[in-house]
Amino acid sequence: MEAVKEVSQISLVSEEKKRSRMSEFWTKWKKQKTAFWAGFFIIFLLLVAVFGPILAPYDPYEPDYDAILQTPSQAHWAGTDEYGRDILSRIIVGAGISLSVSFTSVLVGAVIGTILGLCSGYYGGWLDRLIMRSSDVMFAFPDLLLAIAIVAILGPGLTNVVVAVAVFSIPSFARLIRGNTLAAKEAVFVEAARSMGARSSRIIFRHIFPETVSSMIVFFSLRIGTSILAASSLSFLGLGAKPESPDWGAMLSMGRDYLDTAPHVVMIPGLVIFLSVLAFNLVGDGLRDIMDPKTKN
Amino acid sequence: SSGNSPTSSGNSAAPSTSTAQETPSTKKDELVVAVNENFITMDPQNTGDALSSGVQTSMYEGLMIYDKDLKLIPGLATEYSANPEATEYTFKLRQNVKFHDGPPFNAEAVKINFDRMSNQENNLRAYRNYKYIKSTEVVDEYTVKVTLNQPFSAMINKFTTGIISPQALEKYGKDIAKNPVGTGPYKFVEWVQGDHLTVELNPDHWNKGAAKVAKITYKPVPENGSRVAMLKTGEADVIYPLPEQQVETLSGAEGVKVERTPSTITRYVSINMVKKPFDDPRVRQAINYAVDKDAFIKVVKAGYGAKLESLMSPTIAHYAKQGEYEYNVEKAKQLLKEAGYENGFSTEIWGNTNSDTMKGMQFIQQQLQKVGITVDVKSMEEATLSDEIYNIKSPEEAKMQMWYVSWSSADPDNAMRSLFSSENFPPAGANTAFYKNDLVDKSIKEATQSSDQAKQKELYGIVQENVFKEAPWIFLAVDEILYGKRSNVDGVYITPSGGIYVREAEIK
Amino acid sequence: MSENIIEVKHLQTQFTRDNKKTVVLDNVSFHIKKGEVLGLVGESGCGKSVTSLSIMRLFKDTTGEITNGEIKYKGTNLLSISESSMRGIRGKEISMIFQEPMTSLNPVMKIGEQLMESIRLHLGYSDKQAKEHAISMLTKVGIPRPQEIISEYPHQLSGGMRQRIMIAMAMSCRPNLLIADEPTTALDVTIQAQILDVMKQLQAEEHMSMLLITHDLGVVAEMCNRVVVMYAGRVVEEASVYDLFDDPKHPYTKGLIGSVPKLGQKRSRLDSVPGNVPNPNQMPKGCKFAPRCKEVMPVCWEEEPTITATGSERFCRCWLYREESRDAHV
Amino acid sequence: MFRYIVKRLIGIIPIIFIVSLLIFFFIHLVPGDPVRLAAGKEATLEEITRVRQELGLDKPLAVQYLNYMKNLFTGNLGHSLKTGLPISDMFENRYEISLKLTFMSLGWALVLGLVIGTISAVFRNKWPDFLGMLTAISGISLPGFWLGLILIQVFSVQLGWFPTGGTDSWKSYVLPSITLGAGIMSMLARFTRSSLLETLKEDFIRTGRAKGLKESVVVRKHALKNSMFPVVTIAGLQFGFLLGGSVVVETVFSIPGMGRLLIDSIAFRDYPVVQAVILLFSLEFILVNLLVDILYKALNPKIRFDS
Amino acid sequence: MSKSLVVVDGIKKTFPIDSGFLGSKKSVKAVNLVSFEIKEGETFSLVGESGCGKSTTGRLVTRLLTPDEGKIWINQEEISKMNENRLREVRKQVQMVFQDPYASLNPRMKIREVVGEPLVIHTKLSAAEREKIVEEMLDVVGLNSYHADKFAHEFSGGQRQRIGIARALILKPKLIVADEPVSALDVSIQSQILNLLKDLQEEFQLTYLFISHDLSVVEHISDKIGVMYLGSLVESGPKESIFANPQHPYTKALLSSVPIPDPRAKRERIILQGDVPSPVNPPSGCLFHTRCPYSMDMCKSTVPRLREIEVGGHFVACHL
Ligand SMILES: Nc1ncnc2c1ncn2[C@@H]1O[C@H](COP(=O)(O)OP(=O)(O)OP(=O)(O)O)[C@@H](O)[C@H]1O
Ligand SMILES: Nc1ncnc2c1ncn2[C@@H]1O[C@H](COP(=O)(O)OP(=O)(O)OP(=O)(O)O)[C@@H](O)[C@H]1O
Ligand SMILES: [Mg+2]
Ligand SMILES: [Mg+2]
Repeated sequence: MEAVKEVSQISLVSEEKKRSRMSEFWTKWKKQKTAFWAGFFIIFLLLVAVFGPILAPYDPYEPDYDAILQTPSQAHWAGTDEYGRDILSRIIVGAGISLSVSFTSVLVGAVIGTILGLCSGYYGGWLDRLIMRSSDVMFAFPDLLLAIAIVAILGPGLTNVVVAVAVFSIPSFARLIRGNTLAAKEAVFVEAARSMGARSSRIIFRHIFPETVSSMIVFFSLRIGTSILAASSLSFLGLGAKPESPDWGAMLSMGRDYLDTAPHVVMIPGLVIFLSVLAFNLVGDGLRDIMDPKTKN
Repeated sequence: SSGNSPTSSGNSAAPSTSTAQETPSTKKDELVVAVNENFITMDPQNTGDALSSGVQTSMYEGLMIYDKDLKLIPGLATEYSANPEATEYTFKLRQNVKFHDGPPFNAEAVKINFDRMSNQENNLRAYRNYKYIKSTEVVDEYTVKVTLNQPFSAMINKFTTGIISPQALEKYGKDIAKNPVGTGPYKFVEWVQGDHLTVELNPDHWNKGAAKVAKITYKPVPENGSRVAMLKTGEADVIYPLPEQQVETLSGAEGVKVERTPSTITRYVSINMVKKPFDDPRVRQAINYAVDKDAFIKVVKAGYGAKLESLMSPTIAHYAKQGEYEYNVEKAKQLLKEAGYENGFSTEIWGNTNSDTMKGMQFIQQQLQKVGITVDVKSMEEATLSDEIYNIKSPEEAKMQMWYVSWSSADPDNAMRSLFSSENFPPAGANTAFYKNDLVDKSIKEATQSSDQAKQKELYGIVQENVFKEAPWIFLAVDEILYGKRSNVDGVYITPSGGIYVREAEIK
Repeated sequence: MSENIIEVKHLQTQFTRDNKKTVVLDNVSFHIKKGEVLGLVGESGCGKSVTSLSIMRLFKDTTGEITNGEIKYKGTNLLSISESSMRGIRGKEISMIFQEPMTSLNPVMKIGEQLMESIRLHLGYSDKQAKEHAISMLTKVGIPRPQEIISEYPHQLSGGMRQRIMIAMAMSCRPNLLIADEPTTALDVTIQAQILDVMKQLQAEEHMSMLLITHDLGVVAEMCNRVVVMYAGRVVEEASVYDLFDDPKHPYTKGLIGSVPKLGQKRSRLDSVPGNVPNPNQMPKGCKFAPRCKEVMPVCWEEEPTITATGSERFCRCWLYREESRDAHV
Repeated sequence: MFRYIVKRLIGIIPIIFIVSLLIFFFIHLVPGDPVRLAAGKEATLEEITRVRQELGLDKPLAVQYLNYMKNLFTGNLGHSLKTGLPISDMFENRYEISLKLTFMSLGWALVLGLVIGTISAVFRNKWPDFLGMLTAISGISLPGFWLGLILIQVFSVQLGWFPTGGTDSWKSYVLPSITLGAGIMSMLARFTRSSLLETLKEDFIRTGRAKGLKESVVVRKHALKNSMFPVVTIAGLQFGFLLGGSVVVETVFSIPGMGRLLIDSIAFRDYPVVQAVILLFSLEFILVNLLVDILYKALNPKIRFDS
Repeated sequence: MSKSLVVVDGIKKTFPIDSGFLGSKKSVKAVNLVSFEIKEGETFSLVGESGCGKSTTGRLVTRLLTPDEGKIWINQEEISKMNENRLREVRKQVQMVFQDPYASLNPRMKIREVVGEPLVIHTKLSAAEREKIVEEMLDVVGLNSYHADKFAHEFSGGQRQRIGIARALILKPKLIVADEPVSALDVSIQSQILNLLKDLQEEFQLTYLFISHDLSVVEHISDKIGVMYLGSLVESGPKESIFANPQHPYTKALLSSVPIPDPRAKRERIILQGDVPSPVNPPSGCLFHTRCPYSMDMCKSTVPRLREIEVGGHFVACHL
């Protein structure tokens, strides 16, 4: 009788729990006010990125030499650029380019960095030293030189931006994951798995890797912000996307000559970049808050 | 001695904007010139970039001098004569000229300098021109005779190279590049690497009183916006170059003046004539018709510039206007059709990573799109670009199809021989269009061998006519030199070739 | 009997988590007499620490708040005085020792400085006097080389030493009441014996009252005069130490005593209390102990028993004893 | 301690060696020909060959590397291909400027970062926290050159408070250091906040409160110092970043620092200068990290000094 | 009597520690020349204060650590130098239960996966077969299949420890090394687990290496006891003999320090002076001499050997 009572009580709990793993996240997420709204903004951005070509009121590539550098107006909500192209349309279509560039590059960086970090942290010894020293060198190595080399090898275009930014991301991810791995390696349940006779591969992927996922997600979202900035800095140095492409960074750097005469050409893409990066950072921060058990109140 | 009274203050501090009060440059007797790049060397005989030589003109003088309009005027030589074959030049030197470090300027000094440049071992940039010198003779204290080993009429333009104090050459050796000592109106004070270079008025200059500013500081300020901001705040008194886009804002600003001069800089797209479909002159002409030069100047150059109506700037001697490929999309299409490219084709255009270049390339892309030519814009970092273009073994190997570029030259020889003579195909030279025309080759050669101005004019005319007709380029524009000054600055000019002319500098 | 130094009445404390309020202490009442050592025992999470924090009003940076009750210290209700008056009481009138000697000292501050901080604050001593006082306190708690120790950092000392420092710190302003929250739980038995020894001595010397929180019945038996047993945020039994061990009343107390393996007592099986402490958010409706109770009756599921006196100075919260006395305890 | 430092210093040598090797071959693999760039567009083939010989760039790479290392070991960084000047001369002034810029950026970033971080932590989840963290996140979300250009517009052109750039006085450094320091300030603020929040949960903070200390004393005397260790580490790491990461800021504010020298030299394929700069950066990066380690340990009483 | 399942002979384990700042290498002698023997079906307990090397010994026996010196046999097989592959076979026989019932369960795995993991590693059973065994096992430790789909954090400490025990039992091992399995639990729960461990021992003929710092618990569960101090075994023998007739002064002090939950219990307290020395700089001679009330001169210089003082295997390492 009593046992039944206890059990039924627990099963009740578990039903609730099962349903709640997502909804628990949701409740917590709703409480992260800034991150919550930033998340909406990102979803909005993603929608724009996907449906950009449909949404854009004008052809983002179509010049109109009779309407150059027009300030925002009824016809052109964000004004026109130096060729008379509609800036709003360019931003909308550019969202897809900018976001996919940063997303892909961070993804590539994260995958490689995570593998390196896991191996480095788990096996230690010379492998660790090799990977860590290499990442030291990477940190000290000028980004620009690397970017030039990559552009030289791959030719100009978006791929090289992706590769360049990905390469810059690798050491950071490797370090982060290594740190997490070192901590997770000491966890008692990892020792328990070893005592059961589990192989290294099982320990790494089944036990350690999941431990690193949450900080990876957090870092990932923060890093997307950084990589939007990095890509636009590459444009600033003339190493980014194709000049005509409405990539945000390119718009920003091409427009900087007009800061005085037609500030909207710079300010609007700059603002869009700022807001997007901010949103990714806020979301990253929010995720960190709810994923890191330490910061639980 | 400078005739400026130290109390004639306040004029640059006057502008009503609250900006300029304290900035050091507003002290009346000092001029700050902001330019867009770093200076590389102060050895006038080993200088390749316009900016370094622009700065050097304040300290160094050649036997001949370019004035602010790029006219040759007597410098350290008061007069000269050449034989008709253009192989012998005799100079009468100016007397009572002293180098900054003391010793007098004389024929011996000229010889030492010329010998230095014509000696291959010294590996100087100037060797390129002075290699034609067979010998330099000191006729007397103030007369030198230079004998060339072959006729070279353009040589007179090259005698503008600055003359270095032999004593300083002795003293510094290679380090003369950091310690310039010449005869010019300004003396070298200091050069802080990467930061600034300062010169002060030379009280013993032979043309004393022409320059009136006690001190000039040259500063590299690479970012356009910053340079303009400096002019506005009064941190800089002269800025060059002034980006076209910024002119408008500055024109309204108080205390600031925008100056324009036609430049020697031609802006064009070099077309690889070896490559299909550009081997067909109709295609090249079509492209020329397809590009609206007025729009180019309006959009890319913000309205500052002139259409390029020959292969060089009208400021250069023996310029012959050729008219223009008037913007005509129909005609372009027609020509393409005749050439068999009714449906257009795809090609690529190369250029460096400057934002101006990228702008220009995009413009070309947009224009050619209208006649069905799809252009892929590839901007490459300068060094990579030059590697791709010049480091090739034969014309067939060249990957370049179109190259958006500019060229600046001070004399017709340089403008034509380097770019259109068939001996100058890369890697040997800069004829990146691989333009080859025997008549043109011959005319260029003959022109260099004659000191007869009329004949030169005729020969160079032939060259210009042919080249323009065959369209190895998209002829776009002649840049305007745009520079900004504080309105109280006088007598400072940027020459059409980008030199900084301060021989009459004055602050009012 | 002598007067009460502190009286806790109907104390209710709650925490907020995920917008849900959880009552952690409910209707907790007890008192400590002058010079008496009161033991507070119970399982982990039953609210022992929260009780002590409530007395000290140390809920900064947590979601905890006291929602009801009264804590009378020498006649004044600590819950109604201002925060600054409360600061005057903390460390001077009532001081506290915590469980974790390893982390309860500031790792980057010298021992002496940490001791002198409260001496200067509460006793208004000069630096020199404060230092002397600190050294004398260290001597009292049996620290060798006190002169040197004061300029050392906590990490240079062992756990036992650190706990002595904590004791010295707590005693340095001659408090009337010392709250010791599991002072020896983190220590080894031989060290625990040393520390308990020191505490017992000092308590007797200073004739100080003490609230000793522990879950170790052995420590209670050794140190305390009177014991309060808590379960799930409620006081379930209160008795003198002898009564409690001789004749535990509440089934929970009985189970607790029976669960402990005792040295020299050869039993092949231990009595044990089945089940677990209920989750604070899913407390049973009636008696909180009902699901685990061996003597559970139907009424236990329905209604929570009140605390009732079962003898002189003895109270118990259980339906088993409601016939014996139905007088509600204050 | 001495032995520790010596050991660490010796450990630097192989890293520097690897870095130099990497850089050397890497930069030579990147397309581009310094000779062509040095000789100019009009250069003849003959000229180019001559210059190539003079600069020693005609020799096999391995030989060039050996020569380079030989020079390096005698403390000779070589001469710039572009200007012909000794590299040490080119560094002199630029390095000083870069250091000034770095220290100023780091300085205000530290002060402001700590203040914002502390305020945020103390008032967590209240509006000062919200404001502080928004500032901080904005700081890392702004494209550097955008921020720089805007600062120039507002503070130089419109208000005239600071010069637009240059290196004339401390004022010239204000805007660039703000631009450069913004990101770091943000990071420090965030780190300070989270570190302080962690510390405020520590047991010894409760001990301090139980003593009857004022909250301000608890934060200042007990919490802050304990929160500083991770912050110091971050600050140190960022120092390395600052030295190398200032290219954009140096460009915008026309500051002739090491960053610009590096990109100019890269653009020109001025191999010796690029090598020297990167080597210097790597060395700095390593040394600063070493210094941070030492400082960290020296500041932290938990590290024993027994002999 | 039955044969020996575990034989430990003179094992040593030293950990290098990076004292960092000075760069000087130091080391901790965590386990120093420890020998003991556990018979099949018996419970051998290691007691001692924090840091004395109990867990390290436990890890050596399971070969989570490799001994620097000495030999370990399990079931007549020498495992101290065995390679990973063969070790995996041995590990089927030897399972562990850990002190911290929360940390030893992967928080991201369902209980079903946690308990079934040894089966995944060592058998080729299908998921359904595994599930069946897991549910049986949960039943054995007093849980049931309702619990299988939950995560560790949804359980109380006692339940988690039951899960840990179920996982250790699932391969039907011979030896269970239990490293302070009840120290983190409340007394009321602790007694449940102790009872469970005893029941299981009977049911499955288990052999325990039981590690604890609590003498009362040890007395309750063990057959034999080893007392450790600073990495060394100072006294070992049958439970009765040790408790009735402790020989080593440390054992005596330890016994007398245990608080007895009886206010009327009167006894002589031996209160030791000073603290446990640091294992980095252990004292010379007898490790205990710094705190020993009976310390003699020779204790400072000579290391006492473990000698048998009573037949039946009561050993002590003391000069007295
Ligand atoms: N800061 C807090 N925030 C939320 N809940 C808390 C907090 N502190 C304590 N609690 C809750 O209050 C209840 C009582 O905790 P308390 O610390 O008083 O237990 P305890 O009896 O001292 O246990 P232990 O023996 O483990 O110290 C627990 O359910 C706990 O979860
Ligand atoms: N991996 C390790 N690296 C360095 N030192 C270690 C390591 N593991 C244990 N030690 C040291 O070895 C000694 C013995 O540790 P061990 O964990 O075996 O003690 P224990 O008796 O289990 O203590 P506790 O009761 O605290 O669990 C301790 O001084 C400990 O600091
Ligand atoms: Mg507690
Ligand atoms: Mg242990």
